[in-house]
Amino acid sequence: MRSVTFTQLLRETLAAELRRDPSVFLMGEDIGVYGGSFGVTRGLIEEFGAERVRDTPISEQALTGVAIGAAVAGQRPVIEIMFMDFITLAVDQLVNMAAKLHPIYGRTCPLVIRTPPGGGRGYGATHSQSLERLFAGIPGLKIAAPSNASDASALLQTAIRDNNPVLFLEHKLLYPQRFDVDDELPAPLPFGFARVAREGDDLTIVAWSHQAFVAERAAAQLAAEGIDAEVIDLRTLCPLDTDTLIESARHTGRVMILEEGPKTGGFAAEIAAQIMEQAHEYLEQPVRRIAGADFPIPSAKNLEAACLPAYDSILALAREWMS
Amino acid sequence: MRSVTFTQLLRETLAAELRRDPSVFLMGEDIGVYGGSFGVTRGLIEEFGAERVRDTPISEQALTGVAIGAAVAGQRPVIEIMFMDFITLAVDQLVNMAAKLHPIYGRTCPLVIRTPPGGGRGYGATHSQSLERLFAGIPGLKIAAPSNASDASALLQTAIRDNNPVLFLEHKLLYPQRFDVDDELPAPLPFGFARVAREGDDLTIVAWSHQAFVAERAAAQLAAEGIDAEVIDLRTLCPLDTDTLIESARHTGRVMILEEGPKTGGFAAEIAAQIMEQAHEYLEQPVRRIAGADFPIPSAKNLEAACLPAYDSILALAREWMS
Amino acid sequence: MCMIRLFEEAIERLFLEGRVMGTAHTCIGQEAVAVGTAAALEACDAMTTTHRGHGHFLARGADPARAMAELFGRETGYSRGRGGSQMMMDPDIGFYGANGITGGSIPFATGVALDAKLRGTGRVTVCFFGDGASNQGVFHESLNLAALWKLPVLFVVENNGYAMSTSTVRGLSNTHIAERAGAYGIPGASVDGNDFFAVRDCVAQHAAASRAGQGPALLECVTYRLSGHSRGDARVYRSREEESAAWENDPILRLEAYLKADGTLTDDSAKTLRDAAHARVDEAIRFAESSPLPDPASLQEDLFA
Amino acid sequence: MCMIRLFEEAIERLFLEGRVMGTAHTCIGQEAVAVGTAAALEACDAMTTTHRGHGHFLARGADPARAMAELFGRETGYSRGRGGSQMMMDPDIGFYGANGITGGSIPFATGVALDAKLRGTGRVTVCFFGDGASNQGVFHESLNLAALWKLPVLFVVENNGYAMSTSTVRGLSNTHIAERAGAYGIPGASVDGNDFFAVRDCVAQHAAASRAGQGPALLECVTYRLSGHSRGDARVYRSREEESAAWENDPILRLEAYLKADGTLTDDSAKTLRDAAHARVDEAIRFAESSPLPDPASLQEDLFA
Ligand SMILES: Cc1ncc(C[n+]2csc(CCOP(=O)(O)OP(=O)(O)O)c2C)c(N)n1
Ligand SMILES: Cc1ncc(C[n+]2csc(CCOP(=O)(O)OP(=O)(O)O)c2C)c(N)n1
Ligand SMILES: [Mg+2]
Ligand SMILES: [Mg+2]
Repeated sequence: MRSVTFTQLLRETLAAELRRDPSVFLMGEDIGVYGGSFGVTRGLIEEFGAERVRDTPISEQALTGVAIGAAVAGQRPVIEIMFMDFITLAVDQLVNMAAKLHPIYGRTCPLVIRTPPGGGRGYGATHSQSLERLFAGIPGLKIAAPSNASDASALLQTAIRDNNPVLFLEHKLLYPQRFDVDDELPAPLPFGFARVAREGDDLTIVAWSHQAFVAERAAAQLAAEGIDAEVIDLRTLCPLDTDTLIESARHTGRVMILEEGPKTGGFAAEIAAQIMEQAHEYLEQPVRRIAGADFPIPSAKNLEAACLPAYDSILALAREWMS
Repeated sequence: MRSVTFTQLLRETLAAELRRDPSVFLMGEDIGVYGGSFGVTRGLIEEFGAERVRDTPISEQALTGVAIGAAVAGQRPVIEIMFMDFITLAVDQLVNMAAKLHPIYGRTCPLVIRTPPGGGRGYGATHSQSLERLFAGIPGLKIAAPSNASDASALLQTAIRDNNPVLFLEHKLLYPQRFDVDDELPAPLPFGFARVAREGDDLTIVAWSHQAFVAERAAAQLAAEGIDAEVIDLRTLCPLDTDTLIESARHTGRVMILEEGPKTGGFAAEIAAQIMEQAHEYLEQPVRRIAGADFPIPSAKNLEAACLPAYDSILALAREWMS
Repeated sequence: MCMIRLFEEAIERLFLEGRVMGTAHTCIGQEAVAVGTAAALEACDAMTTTHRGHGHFLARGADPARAMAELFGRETGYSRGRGGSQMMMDPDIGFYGANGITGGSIPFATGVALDAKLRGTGRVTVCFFGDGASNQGVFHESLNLAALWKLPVLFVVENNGYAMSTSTVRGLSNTHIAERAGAYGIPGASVDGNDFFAVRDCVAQHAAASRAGQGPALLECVTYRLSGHSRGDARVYRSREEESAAWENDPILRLEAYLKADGTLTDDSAKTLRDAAHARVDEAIRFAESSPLPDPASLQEDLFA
Repeated sequence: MCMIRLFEEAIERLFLEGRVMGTAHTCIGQEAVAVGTAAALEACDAMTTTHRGHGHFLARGADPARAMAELFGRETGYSRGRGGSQMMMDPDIGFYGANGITGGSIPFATGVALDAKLRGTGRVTVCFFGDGASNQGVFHESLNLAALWKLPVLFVVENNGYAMSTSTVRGLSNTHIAERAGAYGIPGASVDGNDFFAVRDCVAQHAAASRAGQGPALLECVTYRLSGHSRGDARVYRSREEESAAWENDPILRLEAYLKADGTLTDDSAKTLRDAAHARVDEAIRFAESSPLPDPASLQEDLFA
C-alpha cells in the first residue's frame, strides 16, 4: 500500500499503457513539456517522446476528429480536452462520427477522451461545467466517471483497451486528493459495474465522480448519527449498472442521487426514472435529486458555492427521511 | 378558418415578424432563393431582400456566433440550422456564450435558432436526430417544440420577441402536415404553458413536437376503445409547465411520456423524475417512457422504424394499464 | 467514369420511381475528379469522401452491387443498410467514407494520415471535400495540423461551383480555393477537374511528394455539378443556359473524344465498354433488389464493438 | 500603459497573497497593443477581447475599480461577481468582452460588426485574439464571413509567441499570421506590437478603410508575453535568457524612452504619471475589497432577461 494523488496514479496508468501497447498515444493541448493544465501527463514526454505525447494547437474539433480517424485506422489515441467546457467544440465529431462508427459502419473506434469537469475552483462559468449530460445516452458512447485513484486507474485501462469511444471524466477537485492504493496498478475493471462503497439499510446515495467521493464522506458522518446509508458509486454512466441500483433501491426504499451539474435535464433524472420504473412499489419515498442549481457557475466564491450541490443537503435529506 | 401547412404558417409568421420589427433578420444556409432545405423561407428574400434573409456559407459555428454578437448589439436574429444534427457544431457558441449572456454578463441575447429534428424520412444517422437533450436544462436557454401550426406560429412570435436565446424545434414530419387555423395569425403564446390537447380521466400522455401530434391521434383511437386519455402537449421544454404535469399526474395516476430521441438520458427522464418527486403518492403506476431505441437511426426503412418510438406501444401500454 | 455516370443516373431514376428512399447526392459531371485521383493512387493508399461520394467509392474499387444494396437498405450493403448513401466504408480498399456532416471527414482523413505516419506505412490519404466544406472551421484546423506535422494527406477540393444553392462567389471570400494553401505554408494547385489527365497527373505528382515526407497539399479541381444538389432540387439558383454550357464540358465526352483522337478508343470499343458498364449497374440493381432486408433484431448486438 | 502594467502586477500579487481567487491571465509586455489600438479608435467603435483582456478593457476606458471588484468577486464588479477575469462587458463604452473559450469571441465581434453594417452606424469593431486562437476553426469561418460581407471589423491578432506552452512554431504551420489574410482576400499587415506608434498607426489606417466600407483586415501585432500564461506557470517551455532578452524590449520602457527623447516626457512628469497610476490601482483594490459580496439569492431572478 502507498498513498498517491489521483493525478499521480493516472499518470502511472497512462505510462503503463503507453509501454504496453505501441498503438496507444496521447494527444492534447499543452500535454508535453507543460504536462497538461492539471499536470496529469507531466514527465511523460521524456519517456515516450513528442510523437506519442503529442501537443496540439488549440483546435478541439480537429484534434478529436484526427483521433477518431487514427483510431479507425488502427491506433488507440487517448486525447485530453483541457477543461470539459471545451468539449462543446467537439460535440459534432463525437456524436456524429465517433458514436456512429460501430453501430452504423460496423467499424471499431478505440478512442479515449480524458477531460476534467467540475467547479469549486472559482474558474468561472466556462471552466467549471459538468457536461456529461451532453453525452450520456448518446448511443455509441461510453462514459466513465471514477471517484478515486484506484478506480480511475482500473477504468482508464479498460477505456484504453475498449474498442469504442469512451469519455473519461477526471473531476478537477479529485486531482490533488490522496488515496491509499496498492503498489501495483489495479487490474482493469469491467464497465457497467457500480461499486457499493458502503452497504447500508436505511437509504441509498447514488453518485459518480467527485460527488461519489462526497457521498462517502456524508455516509460516514450519517453513520455517526446512527443513519445507515448505502453508497453506490456508479463508476460508469454508460453502461449503467441498473441491477445494482434497483437492488439497492428495493432494499432501502429511499434513494437520493447526487449530481454536480444543474438539476434540470441532468443524468440523475435518468437514474431516478429507471429506479422508479423498476422499483416503484418498493419506494418509501420518491427518489430525490440533490444537484447543482439551474444557473451557470459564477466565479465569485460565495455565488459558486450557492450553485454547487450542498453537502449539508445530503445530511438534511437523510435526517428528514429517518426522523 | 383555413387549412395551411405547418411550413406555410411558419413562413407567414416569419414574414409578419420581419415586417413588424426592423431589427429582426433571418440567417442560415440556403434560406434565400433556395428557400431553405424544407422550404420554410421560400419567397421571403423577394420581399425582404438578401440583407434580412441572409444566406451564409456552411459555417454553423460562426453563423451562430455572429448571430449572438449581433443580438447583443441590438438585432433580433432568427437563424436556421438546416438539420438539427448540425447544431452539434454550434454547441460551444450556444452553451458557453449565448446561455451565459444574461446570467453572467447581465446582457440580453434575443436570438432564435430554428432547426428541424426528427427521423422518419430515411435520411440516416446524421440527418434524423432529436437532439433537444443537448440543450434541455442548460441554464440560460429556452426551448420551444410545437406540435401544430397554430402553436408554432404563436410560439415563434414569442421566441422572436423574447430577450433570451430560444431553440425552436420544427420536426421535419410536421412541415407538410395541414392544420386548420384562423385567418389571422394567432397571438403570441407565453412560454411555459402546456396545452391540454385532450382532457381525460384514465391516464396521461405527455409529449412535445411531433410526438404530441402522434399522441393526439393515439388518444382518439383509445377513446374509441373506451380509454379516456389526457394528452399534454408541453409546447416548451424550458421553461417546463410542471404545474400542469403534476396536476394531470395526480388526476389520472398513470403517466406515459413520449420522446422521439433515444430513451436513455432523454428529456422524458426529467419529466418522469419531476412527476415522481411531486406526485409519487398519487401514482397508480410508475411513470413510463416510450422513446426511441438506444441506437443511432439507421437509413434502411425497416431499421429506422425499429429505432423510432412505436405508435402501437402507446396503445399497448394504455390497454395494459386499463385492463 | 462511364460506370459511375450510369450508376448515378440509375439512382436518380430509382428515386423518381420510389424504389430507393431517403436521400442521395449524385456526382454527375464530376467523374473525372474521382477517376483521375484514383488512377494516381497506389493500393496501400486511403481515401475519404463526402455526401457526394459514390463516384469516389466506385473509382476506388467498391463493388457497385454492395453500394447499390446499401442505397436500397439491404443486409448485403456496405453498412448492412444502416448507413445509406452517405455512410459507407471499406477499409479493405482503403476507403474511409463520409458521415453526412459537411466537412466532417476532413479531420478523419488527417487522422488516417497520422496513423500512416506513426506506423511508417508509406500510405497517402486523399481527402475529398467540396467548395462549401472548405468554409467549415474544421477545414482550417485540420490543414494546420496536417501541415504542422507534415502528414501524408492530400486535400482535394472539388470546386463544383455550388454548395447546394450557394455559388462559390457567394460562399467564399476568395474563390481561388487553392490560395488557401498559403495560410498553412503548403503547396496549393488548381487544375481543370473535368480533365481526367490533368487531375491524375496533379494528384500523382503531389502524392509522390507527400509520400516522400513533404507533407500535405491542397489541390483544387475545378468542375461543375451537372445534377441537382439532391433529389428534388429545382435549381432555381442557376440558369438552364449555364447548365447547357456546362454539359458541353462533360468530362466523359472529353475523355472519349481524346481517346478516340489518339486512337486508343474506337466507336466499337467505346460501345463495348459502355455496355459492360450498363450491365454492371443493372446487375447491381438486381443484386440489391433481391437482397434480404436487414433484421431489426440484429441492432441489439451492434451498438458496441 | 503604465496603469495597465500596475493593474496586472497587482493582480499577480493579489493571487499570490490569496486575496483574489479563481484564475486570471495578465498581459504584461503586451500593453502597447491594447493602448495603441484604443488610441486609434473612435468613441462609437467596439472591441472584443480574450482571456487576457484586462489591458484591452482598461485601454478602452473601463473603470479599474469595477474591473478589480469583478476579480474580487464583488457586487460592484462589471458582472456583479458572476463573471470574473474572463467575463466582463461594458457595451456603454463599446466593450463586448470575452467568454473564456479561446477564439470564442471572434464570431461575436463579427456579429457586432454585422449589426453596425445593418444599422449603418459607422462603427468599427476590433476583435482581439491570440496566435493560439487563430488555430480555432471559428477563426476561419468568421474571417470568411466578414470578408464575404465586407463587414467593418479588424481582426487584431496578438502574436505573443506562445499559446500557453505552445510556441508559434509548434502551433502554426505558417507563423506569419498576417499571411492568413490571403485566404480571405483581405488586407493583412504585421507590425511591431511593442511599438505603441506602429500599432496605433496601423490600426488607424485600417479602421479608416474599414469604416469607409472596405471590409475587414487581419492585423498581426508581434509582441511577447512577459508574464507566465496564468498563475502557477513555471514557464518550463522557454528559457530565462529568452525572457531577459524580451524584457529589453518592454513596450513601456520603449515608449518612455521615445517620449523622453522627443521631450514630451520628463523624469518628473513620468513620475507624476506613474504615481497617479499607482494611486488609481491602489484605489481600485480598496474599492474592490470594501465592496459588498454579491447576494446568492439574487441569482434566482437573473437567469433570464
Ligand atoms: C454541417 C452541415 N451543414 C450543412 C449540411 C447540408 N449540406 C449537405 S451538402 C451541402 C453543400 C455542400 O457543398 P460542397 O461542400 O460544395 O459539396 P457539393 O454538394 O458541391 O458536392 C450542404 C449545405 C450538412 N450536411 N452538414
Ligand atoms: C477552447 C479552449 N481551448 C483551450 C483553452 C485553454 N487556454 C486558455 S488560453 C490558452 C492559450 C491561448 O493562446 P493565445 O490565443 O495565443 O493567447 P495568449 O494566451 O497567448 O494571450 C489556452 C490553450 C481555452 N480557454 N479554450
Ligand atoms: Mg460544391
Ligand atoms: Mg499567444
